[in-house]
Amino acid sequence: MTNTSPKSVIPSEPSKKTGAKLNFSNVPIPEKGVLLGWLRQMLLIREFEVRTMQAYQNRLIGGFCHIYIGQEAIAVGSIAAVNDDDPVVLAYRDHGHALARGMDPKNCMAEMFGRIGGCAKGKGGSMHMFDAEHYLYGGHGIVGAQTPLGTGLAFATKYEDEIINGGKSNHVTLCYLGDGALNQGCFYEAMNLASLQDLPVIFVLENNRYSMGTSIERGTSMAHDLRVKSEAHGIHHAIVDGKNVINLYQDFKSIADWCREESRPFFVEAQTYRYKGHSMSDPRKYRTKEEESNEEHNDCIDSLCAYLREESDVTEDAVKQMLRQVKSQVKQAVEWAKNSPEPPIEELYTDVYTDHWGPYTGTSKPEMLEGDA
Amino acid sequence: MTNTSPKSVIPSEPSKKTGAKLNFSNVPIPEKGVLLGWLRQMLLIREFEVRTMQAYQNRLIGGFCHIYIGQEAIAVGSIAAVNDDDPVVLAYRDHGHALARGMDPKNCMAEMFGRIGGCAKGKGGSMHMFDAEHYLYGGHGIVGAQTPLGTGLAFATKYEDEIINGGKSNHVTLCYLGDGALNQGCFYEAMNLASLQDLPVIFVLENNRYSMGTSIERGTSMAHDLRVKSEAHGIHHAIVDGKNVINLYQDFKSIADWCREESRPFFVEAQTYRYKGHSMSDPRKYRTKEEESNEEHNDCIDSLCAYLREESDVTEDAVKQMLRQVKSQVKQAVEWAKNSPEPPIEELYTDVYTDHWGPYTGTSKPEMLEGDA
Amino acid sequence: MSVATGERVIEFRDALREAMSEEMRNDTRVFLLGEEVAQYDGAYKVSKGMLDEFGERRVIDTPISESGFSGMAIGAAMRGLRPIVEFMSWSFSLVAADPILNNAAKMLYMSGGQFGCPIVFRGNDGAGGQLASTHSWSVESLYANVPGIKMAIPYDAYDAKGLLKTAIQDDNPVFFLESERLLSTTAHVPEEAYTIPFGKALTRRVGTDCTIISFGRPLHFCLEAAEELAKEGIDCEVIDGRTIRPLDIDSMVTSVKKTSACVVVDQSWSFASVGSEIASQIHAFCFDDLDNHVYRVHSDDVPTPYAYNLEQAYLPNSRKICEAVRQATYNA
Amino acid sequence: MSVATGERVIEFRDALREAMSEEMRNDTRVFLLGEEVAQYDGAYKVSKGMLDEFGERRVIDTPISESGFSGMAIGAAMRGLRPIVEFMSWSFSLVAADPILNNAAKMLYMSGGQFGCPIVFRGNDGAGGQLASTHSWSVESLYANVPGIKMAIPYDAYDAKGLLKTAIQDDNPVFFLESERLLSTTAHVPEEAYTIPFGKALTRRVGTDCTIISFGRPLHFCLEAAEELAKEGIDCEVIDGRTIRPLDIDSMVTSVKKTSACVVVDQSWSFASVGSEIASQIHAFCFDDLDNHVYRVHSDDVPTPYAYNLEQAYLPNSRKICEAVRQATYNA
Ligand SMILES: Cc1ncc(C[n+]2csc(CCOP(=O)(O)OP(=O)(O)O)c2C)c(N)n1
Ligand SMILES: Cc1ncc(C[n+]2csc(CCOP(=O)(O)OP(=O)(O)O)c2C)c(N)n1
Ligand SMILES: [Mg+2]
Ligand SMILES: [Mg+2]
Repeated sequence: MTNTSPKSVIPSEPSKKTGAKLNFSNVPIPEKGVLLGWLRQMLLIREFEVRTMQAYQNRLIGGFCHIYIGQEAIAVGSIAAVNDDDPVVLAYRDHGHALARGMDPKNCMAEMFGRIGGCAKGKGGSMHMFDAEHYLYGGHGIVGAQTPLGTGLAFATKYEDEIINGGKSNHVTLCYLGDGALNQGCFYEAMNLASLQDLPVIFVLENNRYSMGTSIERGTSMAHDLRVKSEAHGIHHAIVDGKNVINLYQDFKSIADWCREESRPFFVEAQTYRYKGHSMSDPRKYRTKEEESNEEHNDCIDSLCAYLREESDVTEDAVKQMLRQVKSQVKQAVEWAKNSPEPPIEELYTDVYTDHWGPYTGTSKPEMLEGDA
Repeated sequence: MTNTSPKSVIPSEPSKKTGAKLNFSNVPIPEKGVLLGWLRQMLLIREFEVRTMQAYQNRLIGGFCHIYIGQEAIAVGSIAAVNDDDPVVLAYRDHGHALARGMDPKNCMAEMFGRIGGCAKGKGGSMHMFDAEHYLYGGHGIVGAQTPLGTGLAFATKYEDEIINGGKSNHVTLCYLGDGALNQGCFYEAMNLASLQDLPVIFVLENNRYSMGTSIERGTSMAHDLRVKSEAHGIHHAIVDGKNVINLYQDFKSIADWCREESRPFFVEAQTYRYKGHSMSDPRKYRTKEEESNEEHNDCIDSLCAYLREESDVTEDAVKQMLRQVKSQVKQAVEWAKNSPEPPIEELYTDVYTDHWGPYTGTSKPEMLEGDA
Repeated sequence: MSVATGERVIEFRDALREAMSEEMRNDTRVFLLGEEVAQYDGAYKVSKGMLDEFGERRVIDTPISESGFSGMAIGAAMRGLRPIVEFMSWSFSLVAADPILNNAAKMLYMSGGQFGCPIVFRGNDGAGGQLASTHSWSVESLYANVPGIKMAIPYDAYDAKGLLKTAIQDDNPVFFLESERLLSTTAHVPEEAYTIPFGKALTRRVGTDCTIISFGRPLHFCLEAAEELAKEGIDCEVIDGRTIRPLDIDSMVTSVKKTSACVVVDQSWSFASVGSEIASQIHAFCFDDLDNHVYRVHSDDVPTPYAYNLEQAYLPNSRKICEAVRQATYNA
Repeated sequence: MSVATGERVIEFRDALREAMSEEMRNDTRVFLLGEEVAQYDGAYKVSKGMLDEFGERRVIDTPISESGFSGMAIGAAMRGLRPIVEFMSWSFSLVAADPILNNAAKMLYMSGGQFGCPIVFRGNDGAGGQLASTHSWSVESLYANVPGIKMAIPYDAYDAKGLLKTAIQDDNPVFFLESERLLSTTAHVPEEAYTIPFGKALTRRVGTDCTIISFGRPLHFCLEAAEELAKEGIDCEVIDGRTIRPLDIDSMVTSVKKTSACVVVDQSWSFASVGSEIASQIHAFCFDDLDNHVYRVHSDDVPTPYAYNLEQAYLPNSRKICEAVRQATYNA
């Protein structure tokens, strides 16, 4: 790890459309306390995911469940680089981002347990972490579908800042996607719209090299140089090391500041690896044990720990203690989630419309909307 | 006009995916007889379209109707460069291609008149020119929808040639699209699939600079350099002058031969202009009269005539005579179409399934499929 | 039969524009986007002049990217903006089926009530004149299956304005289905602002012998048919459902209980349609009142043909409605 | 009740694979494509081992591009190839709604009979276990509205094989809807090749008091309910429609004329659904025979919730079916 920045950013030529020059400031490495905060977040996510797998095996969680272990640095480093009220929108591998964004692990776990204490009252489950308080606009299950939403969130902040509030656009949206989403047409439409309208959205590609069992080379043309995907829409790009939380923060800070200032989109490829299977049922036959263990040896948490030991005199014991705290926090979250009641059956009929609705199943008469909407 | 070729091809760097080198042969200019044939085709298309507009105004044609005048060289030059049994698939501005491909103007006109003598028995209309005999797989009305079909046709010829017939892939598919289709996600999916599977399909972008009233700069990012769109998928590209039928032929011949040989896709931007409105109801307020007349002064038919006069001693009179013949041919087509009967009402219920179907409108019992399908 | 009477007569398309413009004046969060809505004044001139009044930040031309711009608008709606998305034709909404049915319709539910989607999708629905198979969709039966959306179909200029204003003010996604064939028709529309509530049907003709239920353009054929049938002594009640979701089945049931006969006219295909839904519900709630089963008139169960004579044969019309009413009442 | 009896018992997923493999052996034009169908053996192992037998040119992994690869397959079908397109889930087919509904369904018609589309789209349909709103579609009611497609829903391994073979041999586009919940269930499947005709319903239980009509997975609940009701002295006839397009309404009508009572069980949403269609038709054709109106059992008219208890409350089940039958027969 080094402290020059933006280390891993490979900026494209200035966009022919905007003529803007990428001129990144040298973002300093934050002080120890902040770094320790990130370490805690990454440990929290990893521990949370371990317990999630356990709970899934114990049938406390149903449906599809996607584990973020290995990719923690991306959520933590990128979200640290934006403001608390900047919108964030996700694909379905979303527990890590939710926690990094500040969601209480209790609500996140309860959501997966299908309990009323969940962030979406148990109606969304693992793939749908929504949290209005933290400007988290959901995990989304349809591959690629969150990318036009991301463009729309950026459209909205700009519209609010400029048209409604009469000021200068001063938000930036983080929109995450997996490498599999590169193959969905709507992503190209989302990029085109963001570019045409100069919208401040960062498309964060978490390239973990597989979409389910398909290695990126098999599913995506030009997999060896994905910058062409955004060049096709005149969007600046960068390739960043997805395992180095400090550099991720620095790079995203530069990029986010640039997007906010210039009101332009950006495409960031964060290179990473998911340690676990695609979802809970994946035997991972499509990759070798060697590849997996190589990747696990270059671990985002280990390397931050090493940095903290070497550069900031953080002791092994301090880290262990932090881990203990985190473990107990997650354990409490699991307990809390277990004790959270199932949603009452009436919840089936709320949130369908903002008005009252149902019950209705066909032959019975539907209760009509109350009022005239 | 010149006889060096590929004059207007601006080849990309060799694709990093295939490593293939573009090495175009020097395609000779065909002999006078062939050029005269192209002239006749272009005159035919233009005259046909003039009569189409007339018939539309006279309410002999209904629905949407899109006129090809100004772009004739593209259909004629590109289709001349492929084999008769190479598949062709189109968007909805499709009369010109149908004629260039060899459809009888009678059937083309009768289709628009909604008569049984139409190429699709009057069921498709202007936007849906289908002709199995000429390997014409339709005009298609949904913008961009024909591009995955084009990929599929190329998939099919390759599969037939190699898997079913055990030989070498030796077809190439021409898939046309307008600049508006560059904004549809499915086109990117179509390119990605063609690239991944090494399919011999040429995506022919007829860039007439407008999609309805939207100039390409307003609807498409990177409009000044569209090559990036195909580079995003590792697909070779070329920009060609869409008004020069000789160069178009030469360039497409080189490209088609290369695609056939290498079994790879290609992206060709043919720069052109539509003289008329988008469809019959368009007042063309979005562009200036100057722009229009400048473009009309650089006309594909005029320049071929000039070339033929200068290089091949074709007289003004010979051209006039040809025009007279063409006019009478189109007039006959209009007459023929007028005399072609309306489809009998039973045709409403044919071609829904290959089996027998209908009539059925709700309360009556549907006639069941005959046999067990 | 239109509702208002008065001096001011305007076209259907003007009524739509007035609804949008008034709401945009009242609420900065409202904006319009779609293909050709700004500089071109709209493919059918519905938004004519709106660019001039509201500027290009609130009247936005989009590329041909229905999936992308629908998704974009939904994202914006999640933050509380109130987009009006114009589909040049609902026929082109199929490429946007995922965002409009998976995101707009379910966002509120999936998020446990945190993020709503106050959005209007509007545009031409139903066959125009010989637009052929892919451009002639009546999407009401395709989309009405999906909970989480509301759906309105205006009958005339008066309803167009009142229902569209309600749609824009609604906090839920509304699918607003206009007929290109009606855009130039005129009706009395008062100067004063008004809205029309969703979920309340309107009796467009009072009668005693048979209830005809329909929405939007085919209602005009129903009223024509009713006049024709009156000459034969069959007195029809014609009900305009106005909104399909919510559906005012109560008013329909009340009418059928009175007339004991019912015909449903739905311009979309018959199978698994709005028409089959209403017929099924009428049968359920009027089982003891009906003299005969409910008859349905739809477009034929085939793709829409281009040829004029075939298209005419394919669509619902007053002749078919008369026949259905005669059958529904034959034993009365 | 399954049809065949015999030695060989295999899983539903194996039956699907046998159908595809047999057809691929018989006809080189048949090939399989979809996400993870080759190297991964299929997300649900339906195509397990097929890559080994047929090679990567005929068992093709596609990127996550449902619109692109559906369109590609349709293009290939226009030339006479016979693709089988696997949707990992029909829930993901919404992004491909345009090619499957505008192109596949209408190609033959638009081209005046010149280019058909012999293609099968298949995959999981209906709620799995807690997959939540976007991943739990029952698309039968959404798509059955569209003419030009056929639609089949297999009940068990025997039907899965026989119906899928018919689908692959059919010259028209077939939407083949499997239930993930049934993939591991087993049934007798003979060694010998067989097909099951489309448009012929099967009576899975003979009874005299009430006809229950359903398709696919909910049929299992219907049969459960019938046993339960038998104890109360209500003897149900359970009819498996097998295909929704074409629909064998004749067999259903014959049964209802006998029992005078009818319940339709359709796992999709109620509004404008297959259930409403069948109810409407039964009412039309059995108007004088029914003792009571047709009752319908559907999933609730809300997006699919994730929470286990809510999802259970949302789905059709034998309790709800029993209740509906009791109501439908209460005055018999
Ligand atoms: C449109 C659509 N098609 C298919 C799926 C099934 N699916 C869910 S995740 C996934 C793989 C996505 O991989 P990637 O985008 O790389 O994200 P990662 O799982 O690596 O985080 C697939 C195919 C889906 N959810 N949506
Ligand atoms: C998906 C879809 N959206 C909108 C339309 C309406 N429409 C028809 S043609 C057209 C413009 C297309 O322009 P372009 O692709 O440049 O082709 P050109 O008309 O110039 O030949 C539009 C918007 C459509 N047919 N399909
Ligand atoms: Mg991935
Ligand atoms: Mg154009």
